[in-house]
Amino acid sequence: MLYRTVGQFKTSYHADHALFPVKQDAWLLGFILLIAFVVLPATANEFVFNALLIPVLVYALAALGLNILTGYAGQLSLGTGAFMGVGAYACYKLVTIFPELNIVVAIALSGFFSAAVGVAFGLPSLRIKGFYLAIATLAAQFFLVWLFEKWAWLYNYNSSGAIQVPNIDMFGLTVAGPNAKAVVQYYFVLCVVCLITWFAINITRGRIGRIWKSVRDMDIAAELVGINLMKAKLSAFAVSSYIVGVAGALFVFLWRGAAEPVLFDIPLSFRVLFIVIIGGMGSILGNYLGAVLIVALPVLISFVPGALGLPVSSAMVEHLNTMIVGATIIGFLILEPHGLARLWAIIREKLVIWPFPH
Amino acid sequence: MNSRAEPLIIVAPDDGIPAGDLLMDVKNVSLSFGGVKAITDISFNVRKGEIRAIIGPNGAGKTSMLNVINGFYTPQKGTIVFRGEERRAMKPHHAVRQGIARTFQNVALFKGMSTLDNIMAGRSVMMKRNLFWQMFWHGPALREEIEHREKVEEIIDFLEIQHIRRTPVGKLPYGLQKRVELGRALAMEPSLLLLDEPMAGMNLEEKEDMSRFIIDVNRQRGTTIALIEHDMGVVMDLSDRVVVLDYGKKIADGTPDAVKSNQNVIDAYLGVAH
Amino acid sequence: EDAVNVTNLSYRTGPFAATGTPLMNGQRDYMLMLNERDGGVNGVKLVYDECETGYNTEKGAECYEKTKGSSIVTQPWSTGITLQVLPKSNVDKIPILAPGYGFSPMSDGKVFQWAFNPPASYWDGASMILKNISEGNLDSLKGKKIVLLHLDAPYGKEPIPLLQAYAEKYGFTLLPIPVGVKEMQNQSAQWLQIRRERPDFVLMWGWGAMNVGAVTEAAKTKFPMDKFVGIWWSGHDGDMKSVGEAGKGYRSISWSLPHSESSVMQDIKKYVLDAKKAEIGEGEFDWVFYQRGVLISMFTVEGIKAAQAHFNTKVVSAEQLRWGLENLKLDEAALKAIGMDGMIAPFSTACNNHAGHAGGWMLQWDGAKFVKVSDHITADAEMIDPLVQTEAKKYAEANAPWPINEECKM
Amino acid sequence: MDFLNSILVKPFADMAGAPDFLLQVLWEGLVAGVLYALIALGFVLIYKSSRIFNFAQGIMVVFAALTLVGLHEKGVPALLAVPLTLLVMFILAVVIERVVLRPLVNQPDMILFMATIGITLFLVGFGEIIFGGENKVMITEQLYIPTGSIEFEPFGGFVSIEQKDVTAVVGAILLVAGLILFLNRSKMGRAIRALGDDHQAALSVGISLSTIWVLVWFIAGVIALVTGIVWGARAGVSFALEVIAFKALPVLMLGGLESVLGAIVGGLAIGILEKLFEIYWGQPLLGGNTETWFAFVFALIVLLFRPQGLFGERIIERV
Amino acid sequence: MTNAAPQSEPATPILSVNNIEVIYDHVILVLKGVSLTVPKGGITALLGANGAGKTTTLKAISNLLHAERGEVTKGTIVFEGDEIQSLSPNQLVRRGCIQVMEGRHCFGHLSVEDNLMTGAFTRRDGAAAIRADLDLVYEYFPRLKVRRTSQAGYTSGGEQQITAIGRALMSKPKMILLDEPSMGLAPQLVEEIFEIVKKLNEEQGVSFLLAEQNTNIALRYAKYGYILESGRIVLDGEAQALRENEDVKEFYLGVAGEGRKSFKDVKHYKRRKRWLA
Ligand SMILES: Nc1ncnc2c1ncn2[C@@H]1O[C@H](COP(=O)(O)OP(=O)(O)OP(=O)(O)O)[C@@H](O)[C@H]1O
Ligand SMILES: Nc1ncnc2c1ncn2[C@@H]1O[C@H](COP(=O)(O)OP(=O)(O)OP(=O)(O)O)[C@@H](O)[C@H]1O
Ligand SMILES: [Mg+2]
Ligand SMILES: [Mg+2]
Repeated sequence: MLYRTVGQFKTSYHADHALFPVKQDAWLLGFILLIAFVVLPATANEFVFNALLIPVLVYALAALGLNILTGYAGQLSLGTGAFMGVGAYACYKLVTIFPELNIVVAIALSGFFSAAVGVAFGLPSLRIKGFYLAIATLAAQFFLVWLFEKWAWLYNYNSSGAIQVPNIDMFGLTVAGPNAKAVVQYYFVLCVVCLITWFAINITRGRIGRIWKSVRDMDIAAELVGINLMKAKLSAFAVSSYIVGVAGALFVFLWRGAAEPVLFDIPLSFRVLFIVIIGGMGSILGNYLGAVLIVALPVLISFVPGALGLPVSSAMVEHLNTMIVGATIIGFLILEPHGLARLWAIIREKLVIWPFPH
Repeated sequence: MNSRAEPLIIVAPDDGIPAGDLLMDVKNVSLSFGGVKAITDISFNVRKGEIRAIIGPNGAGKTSMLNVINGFYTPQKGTIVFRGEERRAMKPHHAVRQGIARTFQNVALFKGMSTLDNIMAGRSVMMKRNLFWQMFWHGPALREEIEHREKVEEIIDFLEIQHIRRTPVGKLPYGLQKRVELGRALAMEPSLLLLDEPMAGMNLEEKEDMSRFIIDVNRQRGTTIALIEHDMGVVMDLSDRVVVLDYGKKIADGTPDAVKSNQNVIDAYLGVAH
Repeated sequence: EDAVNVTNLSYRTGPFAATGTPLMNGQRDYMLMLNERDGGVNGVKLVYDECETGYNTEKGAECYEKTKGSSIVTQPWSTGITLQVLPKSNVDKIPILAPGYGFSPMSDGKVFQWAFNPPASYWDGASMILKNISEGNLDSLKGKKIVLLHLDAPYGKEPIPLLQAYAEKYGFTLLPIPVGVKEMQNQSAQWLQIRRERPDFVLMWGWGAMNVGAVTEAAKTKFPMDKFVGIWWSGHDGDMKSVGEAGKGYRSISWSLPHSESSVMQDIKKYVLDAKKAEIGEGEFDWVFYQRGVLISMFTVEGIKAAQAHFNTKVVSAEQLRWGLENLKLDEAALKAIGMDGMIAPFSTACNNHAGHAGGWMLQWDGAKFVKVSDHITADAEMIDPLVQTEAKKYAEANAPWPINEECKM
Repeated sequence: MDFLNSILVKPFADMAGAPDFLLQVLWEGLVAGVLYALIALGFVLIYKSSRIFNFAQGIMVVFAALTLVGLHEKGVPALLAVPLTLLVMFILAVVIERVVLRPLVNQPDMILFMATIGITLFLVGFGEIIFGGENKVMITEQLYIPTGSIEFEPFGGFVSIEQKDVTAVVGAILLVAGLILFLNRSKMGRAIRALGDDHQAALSVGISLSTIWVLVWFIAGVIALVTGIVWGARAGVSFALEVIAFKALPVLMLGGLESVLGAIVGGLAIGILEKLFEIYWGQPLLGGNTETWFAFVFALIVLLFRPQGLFGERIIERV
Repeated sequence: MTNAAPQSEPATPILSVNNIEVIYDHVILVLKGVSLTVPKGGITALLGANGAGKTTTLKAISNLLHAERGEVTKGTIVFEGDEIQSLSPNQLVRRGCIQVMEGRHCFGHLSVEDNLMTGAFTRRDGAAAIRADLDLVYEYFPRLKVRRTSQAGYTSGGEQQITAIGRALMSKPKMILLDEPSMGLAPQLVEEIFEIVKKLNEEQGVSFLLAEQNTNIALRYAKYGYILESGRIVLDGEAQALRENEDVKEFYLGVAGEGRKSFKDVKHYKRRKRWLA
């Protein structure tokens, strides 16, 4: 019985409200953090940082944002990419207008811009529901990307039409721009992601999280128990878009280094949505599991033929990769429609009663 | 707080009770959907502290009546006076603030949430800490959470659902879901509790339990209750007064015994005399 | 055995695969041919590899990370990926080779030490087109209206600053009309606008399915085909084949000329295709894009040769290749020696000139293939150079600290 | 005032000034609208029968068109290639039902939506392996679709109408009429509508999910083929065609997700309005290319007044 | 509905469930070896508290578990002599076994009449016969005739319930699995429905397996009864015998020694059923 919960009694509500009521979970988390903060940085090379670790973190953060909206508050959004774009462009403008601004502050502020835009496009959710609501977010998606292309002020009228991250220092270390070291960027992203995750856990398990979930599960009933739907939905849009905006700023500033508008187009939104659904809607952990699967798996798959010495062309690898990703999505949905997080929960449950089958 | 000191045996619907004792007065309410007349010109009142039953055949407009009372439907005609305030339309969440809570005919729980969370959700209106405090959890937000959690645990104890505290309600059997729903309504600390078929789909044992809960809520907490139920045994035993609807019209109003022997009611609803 | 690794960030998948595939095939086959025929370059085997991007910037950046350790050159193959890797090349010290694409100011080698866009930049292309449609007399454009039909993306917007400068100087009206990536196949709004505006000329910066869509619509609205000119990426046989007869008369500027009888092409045929070392589509061998791919690989190979000679080594490093690409000397004789005479105009690069400004020719679609219909055209240096310098400077300032090649005194 | 003038007066003056041009704009809008509606139809059918928001409709269009052209390239005569392509679409429907839908019966909408995105990715990879990435030419003439154009000269100007566009419009109208009849008059049609409401209840009364789903996906495949032929005739056949799926989304929302009539009305409305907006407002005032978002914003505004779209089923809210 | 001959030997089972075990979500074991039989032409009641597994048993029979991520992991189910675990619900309905699901489950966007017509999906005997049965259903439930054009989603709870029952009748079944037919119905209507059950049973030989909470009425109409508790059959017997069982009397019928007790007088005490001892 690896996962013995028997005998862990709570004697106060305080203890029951701890982050991890089950001891094993706390240990597991400690172990994962140890790996993330110590083991990985010590062993990874630049490729691993740039193609696996940082993207997984950034995407997981974006998925966390979307998950709050879709998984917790039940409002389908297909506009995540554009909201990431708002965060990124806001950060770019802040950094270029106020070059002295600390990058952490700039990133934190840029979230507010996307939160504001998110709330504006969230307003229709008061009347429109389900897939129909997706139209509102799609309107945001297409309109904003068009705006990024058309509004030259956003990219400082430069002739490339793209934004380019300058070198930015913090405490004497270059954290963003071409001169930044991947390991520094990794730590930066990791810290931001951990902090926001902690906030998100707190919000989702408290009053506001409950309100969101009620709206998701049955909005009529939520209204009839006294929840103000407008506040509930808009706060979900705000918090979600804030996190997504921050993820967008990290996406460009701490990872990509440059961005053109198409980067924020619908494929990005879909990618984040994949992560949320494969990971598990309404789960924080799921975002990480989903990001690992959707972001890291294709990268790893593309190494397989080479490693096995198979004479497969890179185009073929890519075709196969697309097929495999598609099949994986379907496969996981069939295996567990509620996502990897639920799969983990079931495994955990089995471990609790192990070695008995039921 | 037992307001049922004197027995209430009133047959006539309007018998000049002092207004102070009235909790709610429904006046000439009519409601229709397109061509369907769900409610036609119905008036009745609810007194403080009583258990008021609404019965009638299927499709009579009982649920619609509750929906009008808590603001989910806006009647085309008529008004509702609740605690001295007169109104026709309102937003459901205002009804909650005024002290009206309800349960639903088809269980309307938050299926993905645990029992505890469902009942806690009933207290959202009373919780105040904003996003900032929530973010950090420790401190004021946690204190508030625990304070309300204590209240909720009282309700859980009262309804004897401790063992399913952490179970997602979607997985619970129907009877327990109904109980959780009652818990959620109680968490709102209402002065008027509307119950829509609280015992449908329950076996005897569970009906007995439910009856006990309803009576205890009424007696111990002094909550006024309006209830819809098709089990005549329950209606007759629990309620103080009964109003009978038939295809949108009121056909009788009075004590259970009076209603039971009313020929109109027997024809329209009971079938055989009980 | 000595070898150098040359990895190409290819795109044989995705929405632009149709245009990418022949270009990639051409590049691959030239290297294969050299390996077969000569055993590589001066005894060093060329290891040609591809990393598939699907024209997707994110995949591109990933490929860059993956290959930068091994490959001595990066060929990003999309303006988006180019912009992405451009600042990193300074740090990673890998030359970017973006022949005929990328960011036009890259031709300023002092600022963009690691980036190369030979033999001509988009601004060269724009200048060449204007020269041709005005029949050499730019003043004749006065009062005319010219539409730029372009993909609504950085690539499509590239020529705008230069064309605007021209419009101001020569008094014609420039009207850019964007085509969204999702509207590529459905350009009726754009062509209605063209019908309304009645421009004298339509220039096109199109890509992939946009080219087919545009030529089809032009035929439909009866826009005179000979007034419709595309940049070199809008002159693809594969695209035009699906338009067929209707596209007759459409022209495209090109810095390369297909010449299937040239000795290099014949060698490719002999050593690669006939020997079944690689497969290409039917008729593809004669296509502009396939043969352009061959030329592109030639730039790398000539860069390697120059570096080998200069540094007196066999296996050149990325940094050495940078020097090689900066010192390409492709005069008539050199081209003849490698069997490519008549396929590209002679040019050379220098530390301040990473484009070479070779110029090109106008090609016209005759219903079945592209044929050369002009003499050699060169770009207007005095229009382009100032713009290159200001834009390059602006870029360097926005991305400070940005290293400038101060040694270059040219 | 100048500003108001350019928004409120000038566009209309332009319209009145060149009525032949306006006619052309309207016709182009109409044709585009019909083409959007065709894609939307496939969506509607599947949504109606299973509440699946079938994102794969776009790739099915590409797949059908490529199969047709690919078969023809392999030497199969055009008129034989059509039934063969239909056979392929049928097999596809069977496989999708078996492998994807059946195991996911009764799952939430989002999950099924996601699964169709999975299908899309799979088909993209699979299709590219089989057909390659290059642009192919639709075999318009071999299918006896008239080409060439008809020209009018009203108001002293000229309006040109492509014959293949006329074919597309007529074809779409027939398809819609047929579908409406099928859905409202046949037993299968009723079962399809029932299935959309409640999978489990439908199962319990003996409605065979597999049969209906295969049928519906097959019809969607037929629609995809028709769409592929008409779009392909306009713009060539390649994977780039896949993005047109996005154009169907606002049409769907505007018309109502489960309404066949809505798809055609929504398609026409959006096709025409977006063209008018782009030509008379977008290009002169906003730098053009507004077609990327206009349809979405327009649909959004309409939804604010009718949350279920113009012809969608009322969203039932009862407690 | 023409096979009018009532079955004379109730001993031959039309349905038998042998020792089945059901697991949801791969982990939740709900039925722990349930066996029961329904004789041809019989009415069998399945009684038990909430969550006992009645619905699960019925769904296991009609093969609807799959859609809820549940599966039968042990045991067999035999309908008219054939094992049916691997049949699809559609095949089962064709063979004449249909379930009326608990909790209404109407097709909300279809009209009441269309709802009824979906019940005839598997029928092959022509429009006239179907029409006749539709009229029959309207005769049973006149309220449905009044509301026939309304969208079912907007009808009242009770109306939905009778729509669901009527819909099942439209398939002309040999056997109906009826899950809580009385839930939410007015007393008069409950009686009516059970009368219809009786009529169908007697006149057309339709067999019934009904899961009911309303033990009183169920045992009045059923011939045999099973009592299910936490996934196990704890008691079974002739309806008459069950009605006289002390425990059944106390816990399910609400009549203790001195007659029916009032809901008002329910005391708060932990009772114990003897079979759990
Ligand atoms: N939103 C609505 N739209 C249309 N008709 C409605 C709506 N709500 C209720 N009705 C109709 O009004 C009538 C009364 O319905 P209501 O739900 O109030 O009945 P009820 O008395 O609660 O019946 P039951 O006991 O069966 O629950 C019914 O005929 C129903 O169809
Ligand atoms: N889909 C499901 N997933 C997991 N557990 C389930 C599921 N459906 C039912 N259960 C569990 O199975 C048990 C039996 O449920 P079932 O619905 O069969 O009871 P029942 O006897 O019909 O009760 P009721 O009288 O309330 O209808 C319950 O404990 C329930 O929680
Ligand atoms: Mg009701
Ligand atoms: Mg049940």
